[in-house]
Amino acid sequence: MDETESPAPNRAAADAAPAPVSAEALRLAEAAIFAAAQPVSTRSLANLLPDGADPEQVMAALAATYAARGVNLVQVGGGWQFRTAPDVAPALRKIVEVPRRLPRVAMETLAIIAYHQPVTRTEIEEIRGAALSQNTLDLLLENGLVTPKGHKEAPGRPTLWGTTPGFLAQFGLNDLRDLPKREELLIDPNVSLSPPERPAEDAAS
Amino acid sequence: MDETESPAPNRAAADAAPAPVSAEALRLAEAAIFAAAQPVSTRSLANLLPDGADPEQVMAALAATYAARGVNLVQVGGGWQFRTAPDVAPALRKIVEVPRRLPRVAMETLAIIAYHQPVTRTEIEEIRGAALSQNTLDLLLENGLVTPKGHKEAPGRPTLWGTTPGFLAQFGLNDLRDLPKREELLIDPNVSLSPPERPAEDAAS
Amino acid sequence: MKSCILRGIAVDSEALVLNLEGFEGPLDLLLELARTQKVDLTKISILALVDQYLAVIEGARRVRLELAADWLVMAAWLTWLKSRLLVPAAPEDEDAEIAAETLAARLIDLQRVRAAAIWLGQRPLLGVDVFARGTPEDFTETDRSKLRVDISGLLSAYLAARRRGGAKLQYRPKPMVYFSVQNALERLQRLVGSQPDWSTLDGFLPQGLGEGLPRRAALSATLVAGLEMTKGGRLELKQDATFGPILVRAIEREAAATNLEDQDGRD
Repeated sequence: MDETESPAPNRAAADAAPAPVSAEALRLAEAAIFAAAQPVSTRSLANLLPDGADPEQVMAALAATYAARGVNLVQVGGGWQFRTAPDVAPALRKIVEVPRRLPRVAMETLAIIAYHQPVTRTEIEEIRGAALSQNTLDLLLENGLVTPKGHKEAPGRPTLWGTTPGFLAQFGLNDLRDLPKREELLIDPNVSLSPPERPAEDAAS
Repeated sequence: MDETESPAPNRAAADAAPAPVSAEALRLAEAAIFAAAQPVSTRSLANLLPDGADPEQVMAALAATYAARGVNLVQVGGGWQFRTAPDVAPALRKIVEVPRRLPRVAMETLAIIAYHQPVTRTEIEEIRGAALSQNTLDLLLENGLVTPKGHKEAPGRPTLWGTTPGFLAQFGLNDLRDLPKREELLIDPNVSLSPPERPAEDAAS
Repeated sequence: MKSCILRGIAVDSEALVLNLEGFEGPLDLLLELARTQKVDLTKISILALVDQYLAVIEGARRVRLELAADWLVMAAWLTWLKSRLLVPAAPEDEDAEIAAETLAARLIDLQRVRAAAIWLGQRPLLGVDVFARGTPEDFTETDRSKLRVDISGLLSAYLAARRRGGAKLQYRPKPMVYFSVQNALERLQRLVGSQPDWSTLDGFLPQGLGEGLPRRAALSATLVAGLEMTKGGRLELKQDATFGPILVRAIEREAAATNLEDQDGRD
């Protein structure tokens, strides 16, 4: 690395004394760092550069060239790498919306709440004929589709659930009455239109 | 892809003067193309650039900036991409692992697909007068150069094959129309058509 | 590749015979032979080409080289073509002319394919002659906060839920929730202190049971609970007549304690 001070005798083009970095060395270093999949160490650069070129000087010159550009030369992980200039990065940020579907269980639960609100968790389970997991309820809550609507005056005072204004917005409804009536929907005579009979416990209250 | 060919006439030519390209526009375009894994289309750039910046002018200015550098701005696969200058490749090959070149059979098959697409396997075999081996097809598929393009409405509904955008990018073509016309291809028997061992290196040096 | 090496050297039938397997098939060989005529491919002599090909095949047979069928098929076809081209003014003459032109056209096509492949091969190849950025940066962010739901999905989910709920009700008797012994114990413990004198067990049943199974179940549960508490020395139970009303009375605390000792002695 000291050789730059005293012009190397084997160098073809004996440059001027202050040894400005040669365009050729700059081009090689630039291309190597650009193409490499990893940060390029100064030692690797030394192997690549023409004899007599000081990697430190080359990198300093290259970093200066890129200092004001949209891409900067930075030292990371023991080597050199090009990185997008920090102030430009936000402009390149692209947000891709990938909307999620609700799982079937959540959709069914939501539909039952929409049609039967205010409704207790036990009632939802009876209508669906299956247990309702806390996860499903949490999912609907997190997405702002349902909300507690007080308590049922029954033993244990279970929470009553109903839909939110967010539910209407999500489904493009002005009003809950915009939903088709249950009677219009359930045309299969085998499907009972009223919620199943309450068990004795509820009936007792 | 066409818009790159001719300056779009429908652009509001508010700025009558050749409006010097702003440093900000240059930095943005530079960073966007640098960051992208694939060529960036002029349309994407137009969305990114500040209002009033002409993508054509910005790209021309940026290409000029990089013309003599170790990394050049080129138009490939219908978009813009930075690539290392061809003359630094021999040095870079010392540090970057280089894949094997495609064998002659694969190159000829690729050429047939490029010129005759969409084309069936049988048609390829007829033109070459030899069976197409599974290896050759696998090789082209693995390299992402060809892809199925539906089926031919003929008995057996054979698969039709065509080239991919990766084919254009791989061979530095902007468009399939960049391929020489069939009539222009040499059929002079005195010119040896045996592929030279390292054609690109010869061309570069 | 053998064919590549071969392609550079002057054609010698003997050499070709030995290197036949270096060719990609009869058409490949024909093109190589045509090139030896050193004329534009559009002007090649088909007759000379046929002779060259047949000579190579003959040579191959002489050295007893196993030949694939397509080489022989081509040889047979070329023999036919030659005979037709040689017979002047035969009716099939035109067919042969067309066949010869087709053959020449196929050779030109193949030559163009070669030229195209070479042209492609001379392009600066990405990853070999030019390199793209080794570390692309991805500024894409995925926003999965939005929901993709619609009314029809909501309605079909509702129908599915109701259908399933309905189906369960049809096949399974309604689950009856009876007043349990546990319930009866809690109720009895809570209420029995408020009645200092004998009172009927029925009086401790919960309200609104109606008649029938739920009531009988509640009565048995309460009786079992009463027996349990009697055993624990907290209650006294008596029935004056068979099927008569069952009477229940709380035992005072001190008495309860003595009773408990007696009970332990009995057990």
